[in-house]
Amino acid sequence: MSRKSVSFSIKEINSDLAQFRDLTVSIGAITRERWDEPMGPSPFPSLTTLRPWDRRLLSRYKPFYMPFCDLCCLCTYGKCDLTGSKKGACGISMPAQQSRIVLLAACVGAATHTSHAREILTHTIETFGRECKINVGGTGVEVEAPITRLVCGIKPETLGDLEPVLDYCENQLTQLLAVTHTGQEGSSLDFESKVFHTGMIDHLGMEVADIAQVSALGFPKADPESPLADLGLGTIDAKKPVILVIGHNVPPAAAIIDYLRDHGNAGDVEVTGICCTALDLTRYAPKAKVVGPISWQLRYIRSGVPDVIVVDEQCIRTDTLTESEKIHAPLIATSEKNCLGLPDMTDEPAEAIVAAFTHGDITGALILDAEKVGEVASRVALAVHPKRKKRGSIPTKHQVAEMAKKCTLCMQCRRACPNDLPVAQAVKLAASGNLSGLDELYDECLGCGRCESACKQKLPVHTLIVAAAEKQTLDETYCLRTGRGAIQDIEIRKVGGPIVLGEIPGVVAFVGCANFPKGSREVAEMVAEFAKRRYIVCTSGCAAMSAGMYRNDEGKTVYEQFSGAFEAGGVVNVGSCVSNAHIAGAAIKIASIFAKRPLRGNYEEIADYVYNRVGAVGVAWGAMSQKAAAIAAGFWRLGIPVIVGPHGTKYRRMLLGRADRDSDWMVHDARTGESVYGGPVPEHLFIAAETKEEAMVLIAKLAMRPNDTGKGRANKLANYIDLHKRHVGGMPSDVYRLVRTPADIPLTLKDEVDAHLAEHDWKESAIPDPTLLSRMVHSRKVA
Amino acid sequence: MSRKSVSFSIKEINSDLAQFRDLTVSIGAITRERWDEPMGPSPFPSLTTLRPWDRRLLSRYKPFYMPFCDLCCLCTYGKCDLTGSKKGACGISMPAQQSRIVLLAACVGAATHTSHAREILTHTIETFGRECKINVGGTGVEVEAPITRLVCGIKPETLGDLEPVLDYCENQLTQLLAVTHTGQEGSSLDFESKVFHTGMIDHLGMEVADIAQVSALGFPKADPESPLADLGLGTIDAKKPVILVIGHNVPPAAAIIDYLRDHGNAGDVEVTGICCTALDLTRYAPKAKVVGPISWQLRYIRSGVPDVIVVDEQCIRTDTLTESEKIHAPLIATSEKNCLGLPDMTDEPAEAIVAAFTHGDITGALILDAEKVGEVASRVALAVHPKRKKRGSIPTKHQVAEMAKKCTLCMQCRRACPNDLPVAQAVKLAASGNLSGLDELYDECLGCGRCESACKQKLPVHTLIVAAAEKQTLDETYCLRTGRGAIQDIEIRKVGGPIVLGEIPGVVAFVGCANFPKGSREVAEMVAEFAKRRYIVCTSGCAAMSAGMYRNDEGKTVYEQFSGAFEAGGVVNVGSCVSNAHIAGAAIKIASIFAKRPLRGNYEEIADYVYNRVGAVGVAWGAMSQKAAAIAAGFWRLGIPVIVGPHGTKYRRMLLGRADRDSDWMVHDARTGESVYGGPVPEHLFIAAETKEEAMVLIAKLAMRPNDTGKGRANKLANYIDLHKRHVGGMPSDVYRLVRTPADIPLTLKDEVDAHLAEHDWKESAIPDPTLLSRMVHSRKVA
Amino acid sequence: MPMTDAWQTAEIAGPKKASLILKPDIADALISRAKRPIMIVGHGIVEYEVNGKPMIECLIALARKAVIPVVVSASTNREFLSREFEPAAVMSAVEISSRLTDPEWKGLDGKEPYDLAIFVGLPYSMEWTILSGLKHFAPNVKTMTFDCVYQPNASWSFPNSTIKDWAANLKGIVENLED
Amino acid sequence: MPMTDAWQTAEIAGPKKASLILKPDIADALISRAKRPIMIVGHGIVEYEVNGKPMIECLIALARKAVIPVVVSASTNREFLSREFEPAAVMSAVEISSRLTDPEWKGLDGKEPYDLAIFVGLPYSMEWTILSGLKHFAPNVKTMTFDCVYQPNASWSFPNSTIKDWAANLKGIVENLED
Repeated sequence: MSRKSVSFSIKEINSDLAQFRDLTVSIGAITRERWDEPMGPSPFPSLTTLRPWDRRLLSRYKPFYMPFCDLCCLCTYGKCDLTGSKKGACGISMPAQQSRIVLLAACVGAATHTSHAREILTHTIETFGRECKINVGGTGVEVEAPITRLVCGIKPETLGDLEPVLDYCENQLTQLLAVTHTGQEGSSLDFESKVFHTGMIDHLGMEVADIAQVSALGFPKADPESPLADLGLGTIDAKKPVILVIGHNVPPAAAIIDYLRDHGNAGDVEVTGICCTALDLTRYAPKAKVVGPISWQLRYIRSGVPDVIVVDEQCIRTDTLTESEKIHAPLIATSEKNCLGLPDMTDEPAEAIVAAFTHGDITGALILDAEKVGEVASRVALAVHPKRKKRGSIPTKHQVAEMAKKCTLCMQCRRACPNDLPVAQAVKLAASGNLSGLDELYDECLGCGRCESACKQKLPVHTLIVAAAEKQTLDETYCLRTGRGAIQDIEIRKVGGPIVLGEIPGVVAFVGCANFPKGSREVAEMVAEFAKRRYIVCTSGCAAMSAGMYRNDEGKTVYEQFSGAFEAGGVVNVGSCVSNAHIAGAAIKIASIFAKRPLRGNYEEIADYVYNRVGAVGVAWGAMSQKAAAIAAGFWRLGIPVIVGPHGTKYRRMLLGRADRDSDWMVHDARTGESVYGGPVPEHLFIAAETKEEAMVLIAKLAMRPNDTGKGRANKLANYIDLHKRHVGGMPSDVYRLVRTPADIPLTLKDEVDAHLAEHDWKESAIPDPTLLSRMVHSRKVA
Repeated sequence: MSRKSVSFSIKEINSDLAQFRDLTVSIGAITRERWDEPMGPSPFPSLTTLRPWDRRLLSRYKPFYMPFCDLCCLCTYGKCDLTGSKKGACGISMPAQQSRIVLLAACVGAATHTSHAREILTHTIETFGRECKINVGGTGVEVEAPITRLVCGIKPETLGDLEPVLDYCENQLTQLLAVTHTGQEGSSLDFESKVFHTGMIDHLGMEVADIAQVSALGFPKADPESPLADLGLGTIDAKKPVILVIGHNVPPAAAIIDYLRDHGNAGDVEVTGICCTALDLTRYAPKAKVVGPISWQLRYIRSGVPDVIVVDEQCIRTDTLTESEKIHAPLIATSEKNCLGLPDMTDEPAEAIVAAFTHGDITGALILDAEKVGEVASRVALAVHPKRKKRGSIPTKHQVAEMAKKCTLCMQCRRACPNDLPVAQAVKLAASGNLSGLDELYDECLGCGRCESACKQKLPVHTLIVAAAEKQTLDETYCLRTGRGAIQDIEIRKVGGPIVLGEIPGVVAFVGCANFPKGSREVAEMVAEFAKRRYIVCTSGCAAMSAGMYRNDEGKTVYEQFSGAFEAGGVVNVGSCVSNAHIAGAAIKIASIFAKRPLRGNYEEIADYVYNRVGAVGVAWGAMSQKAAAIAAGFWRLGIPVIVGPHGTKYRRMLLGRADRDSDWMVHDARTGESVYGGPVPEHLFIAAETKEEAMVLIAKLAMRPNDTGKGRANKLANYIDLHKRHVGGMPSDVYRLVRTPADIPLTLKDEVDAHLAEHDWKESAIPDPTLLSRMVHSRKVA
Repeated sequence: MPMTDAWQTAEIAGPKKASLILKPDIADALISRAKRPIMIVGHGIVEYEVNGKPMIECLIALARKAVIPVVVSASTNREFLSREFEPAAVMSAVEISSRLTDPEWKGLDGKEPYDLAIFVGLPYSMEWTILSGLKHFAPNVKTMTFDCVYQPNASWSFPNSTIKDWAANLKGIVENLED
Repeated sequence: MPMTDAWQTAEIAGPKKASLILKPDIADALISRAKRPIMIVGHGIVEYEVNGKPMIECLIALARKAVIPVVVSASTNREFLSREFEPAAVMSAVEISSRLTDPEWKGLDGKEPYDLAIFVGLPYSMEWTILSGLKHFAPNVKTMTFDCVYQPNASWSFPNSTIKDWAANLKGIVENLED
């Protein structure tokens, strides 16, 4: 917590030196006293302030560790073998080591968002001033920064007000990272509590980043009808000069748009993007085009379409320079965090850099000035476009077949494929001139290129796949709704009741990266399924793109099929990775705006509310990164369960509840103070599903909350049972645990459910007014 | 960099509201304008500000990567096989991955020191106020914070002035950690540059921590005659109640001393410590006793001597609770970073906690209040001492032999031993009643306990060793000079010339942890050897203890044999880990005070000076931790080479120069501007030595600098050749590369050296006025 | 490739690695010796055939002969139901595995803990990590895989095999049990 | 323990592991086939005997017969000098190994690059990491160890052996070269 932020006011001074009244000096702006909500118990919580809350959750959802390696290699006493009950040289046990690695990953993720937030904030303050007002949704959004209010107990009004929030994040992250040092924390549960803390800090950092860019860069402001943007390789006019931006920090990309506009070239150049920079660029300029998620990077560059490549930060292939050189496309790096060994030309005149690129003197440059990047990228694109002639590295089909003949079926490619795809078989088939096997791989391929690295014949295996799938790539003409940012207060007011009572069966957020078990399609299918079922569906980041990459029978993407409003059946793209803060923010706002719970510095009470009442579920089907780990942890601390795909087991542990142990599910009834059974809901806090089918059933199940009314629970159960019948077969075996009163039974399924209940000796129980916090008992009437 | 720190002053205001003159408001105190030195080019450098300097060093000392694992497991696309030229799913190559892990380790290390500094600073400010003056050496030390001045360009005067320094550290660490995220930096050399930056930040954090504690807690202030303190198991009066403190953050331990003193129990209780908390406690209270470095932890606890164990943070065995329970000693955890799963009793009355411990209701408690720790630990020690009767877990010799009979010679213990010690053979021998094998292991054993974990017969192998060595442990009665802190300006003025000219053959710092290849003895021997040779020898941290754990023929430890002054032949214990800042600080002060180079925000010039002129060498013979990695990196950026023991190869890369490539060693001659050969000095920046003998020869060699005068070089060569003759045999093969003019030839070795030179067609060359910075040419006369 | 390299190249094993099932009788002996076996079946089994028949039939035969309760993950359930075999439970693989690490858990029928868990058909890396969890934290449960590739974290695994060798082995396991 | 487990339990090998020297003639063939071998000897050799003689004598015999330059780390030098064998260089193990990763480096004599590096006598984990460096970054240099324990990062290594077997092997290597 920033200790230097100072605010003092003096009513009146009379002295020999001066006389004055009502002097106020406010620096750091932690407390501009314009907020009359009383301060809650935990503003700027330290590492252990919320430990009791974490321990409460962790006593219900005990970690199941799945070590990704038997060893610890973090200090030079090691490597240490921690198999089973062996201890390391520092005394560490395997559970502690696994949770320590989770903490390390979460710290990396949160540091990434926080440092990105700092970039954005510094940039916007430099451009628009510290006093630039925060505006995330005009009058429609009164609670402008729910996480900041909740965690820090402050109410930011200007960009400058966000600085102490990041100071706090940086301070906490430094402490959290220190916890991973050799010979610090020894308890796995304390590590886990710190993971939760890191997640909360991560959400703060994300919120600051998105608030700053939405406010200052003119992004859609909580707009349910934000424009649609083009998505997919097929939407790009390759005849024009094409600029590709990759990464997460939008200012350099925005500067390209500005430069082209200011110089009358707006229509002459295609500005295309991969990953979150693409998403944020369409929020800035909806005519920019989104190529796809990170997994599209290799295929798009190798196509030769981009004439200039501009990278900023995060989730950018680290071999981009090698790839850009292959297609003779100049590369511009724009972040101190990602210099790629390039010469720093920030202080060179733009003219000189453009000349160096066009003469081929350099293949890449580091330019740490967004405006200069805008100029150089634009001018270089225009200059090199005619010369490059879209020189790509995709072979003809005949060439593919010829190359494939070198394959020895050694299987190294398949053994290197994260999804164990039948790569070798497809290559072998191609040798006979039949490229269908390779073509079929395209849709499921993650574009990681490990098959190529592994190939003993040095075949460019990934390129072969892309070449075989040429038609598919040209067909990629989709769209997505540009990120709307926050949810409006009025939307919250409208849906708050139905959500909390269970009548809207849940809020499902599809977020995160593209490490999918079977390509993007499953995300699009799940989004459509739950929107049809009248859940509120949110999307963000790479998942928001994947969701848009398929069309239904009528040729519509989910963004065209469903509204963009935060309402039953809406598909709400909040934006890029950092926009995930708005999803957590919406849950918080339900507690605050709809239920009128005090928000300020009052983390436990709000989380307790969200956990027991707001049927939100996160799905990170292709979660890959350390950021994803941090984002998930932020949701956990708020009591929101997260489902990941099968690769998610590599995050090293699950947080699973035990429905079979009734004693785990006791809650306080706030009305009576009694400890009562609240039902195994939500049953898990973090779980990896093996298939899409399993995930869908889990989503429906994990959206249940102890507070559901009969009508609400019946609605949720109807979805759960229906999904189970369709995708699993038969009635779920645990319905009897989820029905509390006859009112919970879905009308249409009454006979079946009654029979099931009879089989299980079901007995009616009361619906509690649930809380995990004993201090909430009788403390107030619950909304 | 902290952007909020604000200082404004108003000369005169006349308005309707007020009139005043000379109002100054200063918050954050970055610029109390009392320092008239002009600001240099790089105050608060960002991630890339000093990249050109780093690249200059790295072009000379290219990393040699030794992957500690063939895989990357940092994201869930992985694990990825990076063998040879294979790339990961994110495109990363093996060199980048190795340097990325080094960066991650350095970030963990620097975060640990920085968060520790924050603890200390917050504690001292709470106790003594933000306006408490910094005082590290009274009038003897004018440059109070050389690293802070150099890096930040500020001149701190009060504790409060140190806060923006830590804000900057936390901000930079967050950015640096973000660099390790998947898909960020792709160039190994840029990772390495960021490692250097992390090291510099680490040194800043350490400086703040030690300045704060020296200033506020009354530690010796740059005192060459700081008192001697007892060291070793044999110095403890086990008949008294004994408190053991472990870790790095001294306030809880200091509070124990205070409580005992204030309650008249000062003489009744032995306060003993392990690791840096022990060192800092002797700076606070010289009658406290140092047990030994981290490797003494298991053996000391199992002896049963400690009645209460108090742990704070860093390098504490994470299984301390298990071990303390075995001997029925209450455990008190005192840090948010190390909660060990214990109940938080911070808000309980001391009385109640004492009772809970003495009644055996609890075996451990978390108490996050230093003063309360002081009271509880003291009272519990007095209360449980009579009951515990020093119940340890050390078996009798007969019992050892009986247990040893279970040994099957499966060799798992030896295969688990970091130093491949013949453990199994010793146990087998013990089965026959002969404990000499076990006894012999004691001196080389690191106390990690991995042999026990590995034992299929569940023998308490480490305990058997300790039992066999009972006599040795009782003989451990040594002493060390308590940490003196900074070096006085007058000392710098005295030795600056001799060092820069080479007449003092070098400054050797023995620092860091206890992961020694052959126990502590080698450190003590090396310290004595170089002190005898009239080098200036510094010690800190665990190495400072190890250095004191042997006696010469006259029964004296090195601290009794040699002076504590920073002078030729002195053995200067600066203090704990964080006191390492004073060693770097001394090098900087030579440039600043002796050579009068401008210091403020002028990193490159000062580092260039240190690199080319100050013959300093760091030796971290048992470097184990992430902190050690960060400390080393801070020295590298200053151009100070570091030698590690054989385990140091596990840090994943060396930074080695190539003496055989003349073109690598060109420097600018500041007088003429010419590019001239500067000789392969210092030859390496980071190197692991296999044996003590190799290390000693390397120390002598790496202390050479291009600026050495003939007399100085002759002195350094005489030491180098003599050490080589003694420990290697014969004349070193590279003397001809190190002799520039006949004046460089040691008089006593003239004939031999002449013969050697003749063999190698040696030609005389000029001694340059060396610099790596072209802007330094002709810019000023060099001291 | 060597029989005991992890099938996915990078999923390197630790110091403790699976023993090999080289012949059917090894597996049979292990199954017979187990007091309380359980089988966990993932969706991957639909892709394989054992001697011309869907692999699932082989598993059903085994489960019937050796009286092994079968736990299936979601989409696999229907495959069993359609063959008139009722799995003992539908549970996600991580959930059943987490239960197995609880020495107090008395099994799906509440009787006594399982001592042998047979895995088959999960995605390779998911099975790898789950088996790692059991290797470290379920010391009383032995694990076995019936996949055709080596899973180092199991107690026993087939080596990396050709489909033919593997099918012959699997068939042998079931047939021998009849004798 | 298995012959090809890393001697230090936790120093697990990656996907690429050393082939075994099971008989002297394998090593002899490799040495004979090498155009430019070099031997790097650490201080650990003083601890071992080969058939009653100090191991160093065996190494000297080998170096003489196969004309292999020997690089020694500091304290080992004197052992060689006292036996009237002049090592080609005294260099730290990391330094000579780093040189070997430079394809431009023409060797101690400036003639041409080495293609085989034989390591012996370094501390196990130091040798492990150094051999890892060469495995990844010196594709043109094959590496071999003469230690009695398995070094997975070498190109060729003895298995974990009894001293007796290992000594017999080593003796065989030297003797065969005479023929």
